[in-house]
Amino acid sequence: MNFQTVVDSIKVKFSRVDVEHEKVIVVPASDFLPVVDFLRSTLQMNVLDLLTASDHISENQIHMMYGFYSYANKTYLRIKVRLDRKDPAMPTLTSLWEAANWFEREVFDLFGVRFEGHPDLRRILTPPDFEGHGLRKDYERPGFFVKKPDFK
Amino acid sequence: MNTMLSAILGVLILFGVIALQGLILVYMERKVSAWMQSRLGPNRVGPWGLLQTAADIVKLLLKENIRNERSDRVIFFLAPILAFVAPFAAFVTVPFAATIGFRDLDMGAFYVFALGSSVVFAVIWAGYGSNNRYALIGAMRSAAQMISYEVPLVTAVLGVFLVAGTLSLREIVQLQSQGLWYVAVQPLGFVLFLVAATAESNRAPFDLPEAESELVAGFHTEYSGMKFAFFYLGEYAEMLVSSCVLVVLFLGGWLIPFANNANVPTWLHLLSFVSKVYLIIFLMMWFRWTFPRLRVDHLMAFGWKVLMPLALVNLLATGLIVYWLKS
Amino acid sequence: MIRYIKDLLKNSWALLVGLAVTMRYMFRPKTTVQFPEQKKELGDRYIGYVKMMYETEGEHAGVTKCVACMACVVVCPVSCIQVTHDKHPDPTKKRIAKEFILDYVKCEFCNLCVEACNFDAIIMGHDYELALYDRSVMDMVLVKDMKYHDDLYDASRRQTGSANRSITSPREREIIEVINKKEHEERIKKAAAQSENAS
Amino acid sequence: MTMSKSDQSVHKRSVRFSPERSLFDQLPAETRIVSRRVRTAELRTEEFLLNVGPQHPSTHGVLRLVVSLDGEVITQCDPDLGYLHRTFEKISENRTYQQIVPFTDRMDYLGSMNANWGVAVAVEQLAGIEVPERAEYLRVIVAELNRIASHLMWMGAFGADVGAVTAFLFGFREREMVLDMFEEICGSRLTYGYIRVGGVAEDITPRFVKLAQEFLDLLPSKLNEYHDLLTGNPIFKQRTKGVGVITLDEAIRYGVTGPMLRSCGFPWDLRKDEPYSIYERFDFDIPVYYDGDCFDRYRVRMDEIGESAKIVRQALEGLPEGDFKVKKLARNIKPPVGDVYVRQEAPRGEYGVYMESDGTIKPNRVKYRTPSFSNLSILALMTVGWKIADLVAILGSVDIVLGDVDR
Repeated sequence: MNFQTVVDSIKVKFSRVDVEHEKVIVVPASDFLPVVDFLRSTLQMNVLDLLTASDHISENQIHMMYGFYSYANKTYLRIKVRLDRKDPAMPTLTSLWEAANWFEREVFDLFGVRFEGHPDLRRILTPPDFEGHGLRKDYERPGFFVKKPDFK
Repeated sequence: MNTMLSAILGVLILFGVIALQGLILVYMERKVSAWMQSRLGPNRVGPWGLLQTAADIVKLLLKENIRNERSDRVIFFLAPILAFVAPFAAFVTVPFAATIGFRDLDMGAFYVFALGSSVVFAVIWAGYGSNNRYALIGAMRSAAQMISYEVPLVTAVLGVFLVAGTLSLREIVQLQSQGLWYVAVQPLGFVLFLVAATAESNRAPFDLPEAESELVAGFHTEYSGMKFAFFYLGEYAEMLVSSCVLVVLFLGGWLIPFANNANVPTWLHLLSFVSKVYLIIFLMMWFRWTFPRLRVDHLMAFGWKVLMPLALVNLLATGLIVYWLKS
Repeated sequence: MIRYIKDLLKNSWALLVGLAVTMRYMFRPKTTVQFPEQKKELGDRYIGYVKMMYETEGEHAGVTKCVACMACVVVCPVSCIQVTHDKHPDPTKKRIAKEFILDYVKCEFCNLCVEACNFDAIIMGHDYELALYDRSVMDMVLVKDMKYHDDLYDASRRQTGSANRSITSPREREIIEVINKKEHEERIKKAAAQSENAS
Repeated sequence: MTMSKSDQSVHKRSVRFSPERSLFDQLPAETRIVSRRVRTAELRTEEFLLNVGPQHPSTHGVLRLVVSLDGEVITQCDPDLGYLHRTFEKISENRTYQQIVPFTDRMDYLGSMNANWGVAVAVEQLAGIEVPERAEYLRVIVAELNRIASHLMWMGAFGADVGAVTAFLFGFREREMVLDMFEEICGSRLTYGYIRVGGVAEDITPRFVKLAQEFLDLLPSKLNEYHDLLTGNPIFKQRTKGVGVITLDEAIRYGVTGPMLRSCGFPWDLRKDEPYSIYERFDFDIPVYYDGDCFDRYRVRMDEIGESAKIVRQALEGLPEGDFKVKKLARNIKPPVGDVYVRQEAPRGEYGVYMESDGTIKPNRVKYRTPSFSNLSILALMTVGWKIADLVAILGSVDIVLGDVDR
């Protein structure tokens, strides 16, 4: 099963899905859960391999990037979801894959994307009292390293 | 008055000897472990690194004594003392040579085992008193371990007592000079005793109360300075006691193999005894640097399902044979 | 019952096999290298301190090879190199490094600067004892102000150059300037005095 | 610190996540037999919280585990990460494509070669750079040697975790030989930065080939020694067999990859199943075991050492002449706008680099999908019901590198 057949079978069911370039399809946020469910149940994409985001400040968007893989068919499919930069939110995938738990916590931590229905949405890499979301482009780091410690 | 003075002198001599043995054993442990791991071991302080342990002791003496604020002051203080005193006191009845030894008790063996098992109090006090969770887990493990290994330990040596017909350590050695050593008579008992004694003195692979990869340092996590040194010394003293008892019970004590022991100078007897003890201690070190650590429930299972039945079989067989020989 | 005894014997044998391994190693030659006395042979490509190269022959012998082309500064992933330039004494060449400062607090020994250098001015030295007592002396001055020392790469004469530590954001620069101005001046004075004493 | 609210109770989990059976029909039957064995103490006591780490001898770095204990039995385990979070993803956004490579060394510092390789391949795919054949061979050689070094070091550390300290030293001793080789070719012993965009940093030397051959000749006898010392040891077997079992569907749901997945009976290896670089030219096997416990993870890794040695031998024999890197590579690569995701089989599992280019000299976003992060997420599930001593063994068997987890 190659990429084209996967895309074709998705497109039959979901008309609003676009192909961005090879291996990436763009799915609107409202269609995301049904598409994932379809992938999982029909196309045997049973591995959540990648879950990350990227900040596109010029388009005022945050792009969620999901990577799904099928051990049975050896097909890799990446799904891109465009979110608004202001208060981005996604449905959680933790009910389908436990792997999503930590990945989503990481994206929440570093991008501030809320995952609705996540059982345990805490910061994971930065300390609990950390302010801001580190991987956003407009994140300004506070001026620590003011002074080099004097070890004399 | 005279007896009082001689007693104090004896205690001082014993303390000096054991402290020196402790130094030597720490050095030996380091060298043996290093050689087994294809390293060199300490070789910087003094010739061949001989003064390394002395330097460590000095460091420990000079170290600040830190006590956890919420620890139990009295118990925290008493635990290292007991940990050293109990095995130390057990030396009273050990016959080092035909004429060297402090006091020969009728119940010598019993006395040694009783003191050996009282070390568990020190460990539990240390674990409870230092108000540290790792220490507490170490103490709990220690309690369970000591109790389950006390039984096969004693059961294993009962065979020897059956054969010898006495509990006095000196008499047991003298009996061995007339015939075979009891290691030949009781080979299974010897192995069982060796294993159980290793467990009894908290040595790897049975070092669960300390278990440095799991419990940081187990029951003595919170100890530092001289108190820590006392635990350390206590461990080696207990190893010494166990080995001494093992040598006395099974390896003929001070006797020299294949020689007429009647007209041999005392210092040779002493040398023979010490070298046997060190051989056993080397065995224990060899175990420690080869085997992984047991888990606590496997330890229990090993104690009750392997050592205990074997010890009972040994006891039964010995009893039957002794009965058959006598009748 | 038979299985119990069989297991017991089998396991005891396995334990003995393990004991044999450690016993064998007791008597084998040891692998330890006694560090300060014995040293391992380093490969030609070993990465230690960055070393500055100097002209060895010709009119300008003893002058640094660095022409302040900034290739290393640009390529450095952690921006730990600071180079200022001056007019080269040789009229055929344009520039020469006035100061070449490498901050070893930041340096990650990736070798990219050496590969970027088109003039073979810097190489990776073989010194690997990098521990120091003071972080401020880890900004090492490889070339110092117009003197074109050929002996500046000398562990005993490491100079401080903290006045030129690289600062990334303007905000930090402000803060540092306010707080550390005095300290910096002192250090610069000290460094100058040291270099005077030495020369 | 509040404990995780996610369902730690195993019974609830099996209701919520229905396992997929379709895939498993293709797999050997043994995989399905292993079911989760949850053991609880017969005597319920008051639970207490034990804080393992961040400073603890066997957390392999700065990891903190908040463990609730019932006696010695673990009822809940909550890993707390981030003590080694050095923001490499953010740093990578502010560096040119070539400058990223030295930072990746610091992520998985025991498998640096693979960490470099993933980034290099990602940039090459983005910018359309063709790598010479010799460079590919050299990359395979160093990556496989690095895998051997990593597994040897892991073997030692795992031995130390279960209490066999001598194995620790033995593992380090043989790893040292590999480090000597790496020092010969790239000058560093830990953070190599050897695999660069467009090839490798420098060509190998005759001394490297000699050292490699000596090492490969010596390795089998040393492996036998490890087997004598650890594998056959009944105490070691007792400590690891049946401990920390995960089933295949659990492993897949948690995104577990690498030796941990292969120990669950699934012979999945990217080198074999989706051969990247030139791996399809080599003859090697994928070790697979079926129990998914600590002992099988150990055996998979020990067998992989031998298989990697095979690859290195073949690659050294078949090493072609030619360039070791692309000549005339632009100083600042400007790939076209686009994104790429590269997956590779690192010593710890699947290592992925997601890279987004916006047409400038710096990437817009770099994401490192590191194997340790995913593999560690299953720790909470694996340790529940086991003893505190098993926690150490299980954590050791995951083979985490905290630099890799926190990045």
